[in-house]
Amino acid sequence: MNLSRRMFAKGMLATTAMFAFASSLPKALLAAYNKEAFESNKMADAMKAYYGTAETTESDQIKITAPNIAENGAVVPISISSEIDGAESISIFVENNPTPLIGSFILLGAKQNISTRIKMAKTSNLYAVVKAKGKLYATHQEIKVTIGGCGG
Amino acid sequence: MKYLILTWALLLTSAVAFAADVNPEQDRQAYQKHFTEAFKEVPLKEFTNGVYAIDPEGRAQWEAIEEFPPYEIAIEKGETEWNTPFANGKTYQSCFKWPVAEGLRQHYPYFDAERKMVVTLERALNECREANGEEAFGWKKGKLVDLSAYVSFQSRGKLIKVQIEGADAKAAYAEGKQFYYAKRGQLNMSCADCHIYNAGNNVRADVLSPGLGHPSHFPVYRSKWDAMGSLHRRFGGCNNNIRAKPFKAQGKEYSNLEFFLTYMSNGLPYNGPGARK
Amino acid sequence: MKRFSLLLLSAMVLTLGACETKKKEADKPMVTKAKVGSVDCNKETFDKYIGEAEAALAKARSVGHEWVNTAKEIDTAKELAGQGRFDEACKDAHAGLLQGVMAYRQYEDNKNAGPRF
Amino acid sequence: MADKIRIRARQDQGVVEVKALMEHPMETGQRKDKKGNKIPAHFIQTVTAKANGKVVFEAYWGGAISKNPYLAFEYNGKSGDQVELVAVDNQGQTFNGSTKVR
Repeated sequence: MNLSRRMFAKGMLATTAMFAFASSLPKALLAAYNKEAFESNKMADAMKAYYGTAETTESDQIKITAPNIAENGAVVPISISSEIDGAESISIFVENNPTPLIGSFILLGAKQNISTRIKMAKTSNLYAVVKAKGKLYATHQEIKVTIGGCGG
Repeated sequence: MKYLILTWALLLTSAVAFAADVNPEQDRQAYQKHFTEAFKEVPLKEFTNGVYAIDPEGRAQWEAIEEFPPYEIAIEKGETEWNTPFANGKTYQSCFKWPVAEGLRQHYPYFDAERKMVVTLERALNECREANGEEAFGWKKGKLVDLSAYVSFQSRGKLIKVQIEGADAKAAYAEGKQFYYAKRGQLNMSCADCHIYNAGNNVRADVLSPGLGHPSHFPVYRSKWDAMGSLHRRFGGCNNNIRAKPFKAQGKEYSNLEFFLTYMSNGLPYNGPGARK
Repeated sequence: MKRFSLLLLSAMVLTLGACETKKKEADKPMVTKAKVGSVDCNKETFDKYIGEAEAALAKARSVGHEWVNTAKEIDTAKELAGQGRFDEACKDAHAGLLQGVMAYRQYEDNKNAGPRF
Repeated sequence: MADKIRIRARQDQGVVEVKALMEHPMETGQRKDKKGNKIPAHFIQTVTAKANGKVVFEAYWGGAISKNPYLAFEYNGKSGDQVELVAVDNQGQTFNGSTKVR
């Protein structure tokens, strides 16, 4: 009895802590996860769901650092950097993935330089889209995903 | 009884006669010479990076992963395990005469003359558990491999220096060597076919890695596995690739193979754990 | 001997490049199947084949040269025989037998394997 | 609670580079297990980064970020800044980690 009460109290504490933590997160963030965009099966649909438009301007001020041939489609290291004035976010789309929107990175004071590792189902164009002052800028690179031999 | 003694005597003489032909040091020099000549631009030490010593496209991706490699999670978990006492209050350290901070990996594999068998680091760790009344962990992945990752990390930079002394050790080495060069499986290929004679060539999109340095960086986080795995797990994968039935991890075959293969890389530094595609 | 190397060679050609991703294809040793054509098969002949196949596999296994699919081939053969599908069962038993024999030959050919550089 | 996020942060000429590694399966919900059953989706959806309590970076993710996610970003800051990361996955689990900028 004593034990279970202690456990209960502990559980309560943890829950309270979590709530306190969650409420300290910016409201905007919790509201902003765009399920529709992340679940869209076509890149244009995902873009429309996310930005309200799929129209982008090609820009050479965005740089993608990614392999031409991925060693393993499950772990493709990529970096995106850009020098577009007033950039608010950088988003990554992989055209041939089942759900093309991979992730969106919101630069709330952060610099235009992010890195992560992504999954790619097959050979595809990877698009980096930068939103700045209400406009969308994009560049892309093809990444080949091949069937491995024996690997590593 | 008489027969038994006779058989033993015969076996012993044949083992000795066999061992007389075994010259590991000569083998090692020839082996290393082959790779340094085949890949003139690659410094000897670089071979510990496997395929990334010779494949620039793969190397760039590997370096990006090394920025914050997933095996760090394994090292951390292994450290916690290492520092957690057994039920009897003793620790892993009590089983080893060398402090872990100075590295243990460089003392393995070794030939235990009394038991007439190759003892790998993973075996020593599990035997330590059993000696202290704990159950052994699985050999190929999970907790034992985390532990091995932590221990191996402490040995980074220490040189590989496998020793082969006595007829029995030489026999184990010779068996490992024969295994390495023997063709197996439905594809009729040997370890050497891929990792010596075709190192640097492609199997589909994969560049075959040079055999020199292979055992230096295990255990590895392999993207294909999405997890950590031991050297013997990888051996099993290779055998399966050539459609040969894999042997048991830590069995005689793979232990002797590890003994031979590690000896071939004597003089190179340990750099495990590693990250591979 | 010549026939064996020929078989082995064609087995290699067929399965090469199927390193691991195309498991399904590699699971079926096309060569051996193609080779076996029409065998008059019934319970009696099947029992003979499967016995030989198991012996060949045991022999290959005893020297550490078991191939990855042989045991599966034999199991499938038994399953098919259990369903009375003897024609197919015999083909699989034959495939198992051939693999076991080739695997042992492989062992013999590689007893003294060593470097060539 | 739950597993922590491992973070490294170092400053060079006024720019802090933050690198993080999170332990997470990142299941897309599209994979099947050996028995052919779908493995339920389980992936981090949001990551929030704060420097000295102020949000400097956010990320929204789908299931196509690799297992054990890696994330690196930069912001204008200084040594000694307290960097804190919070990740929340689609099952409502929260992960966090923090470090002092070197």
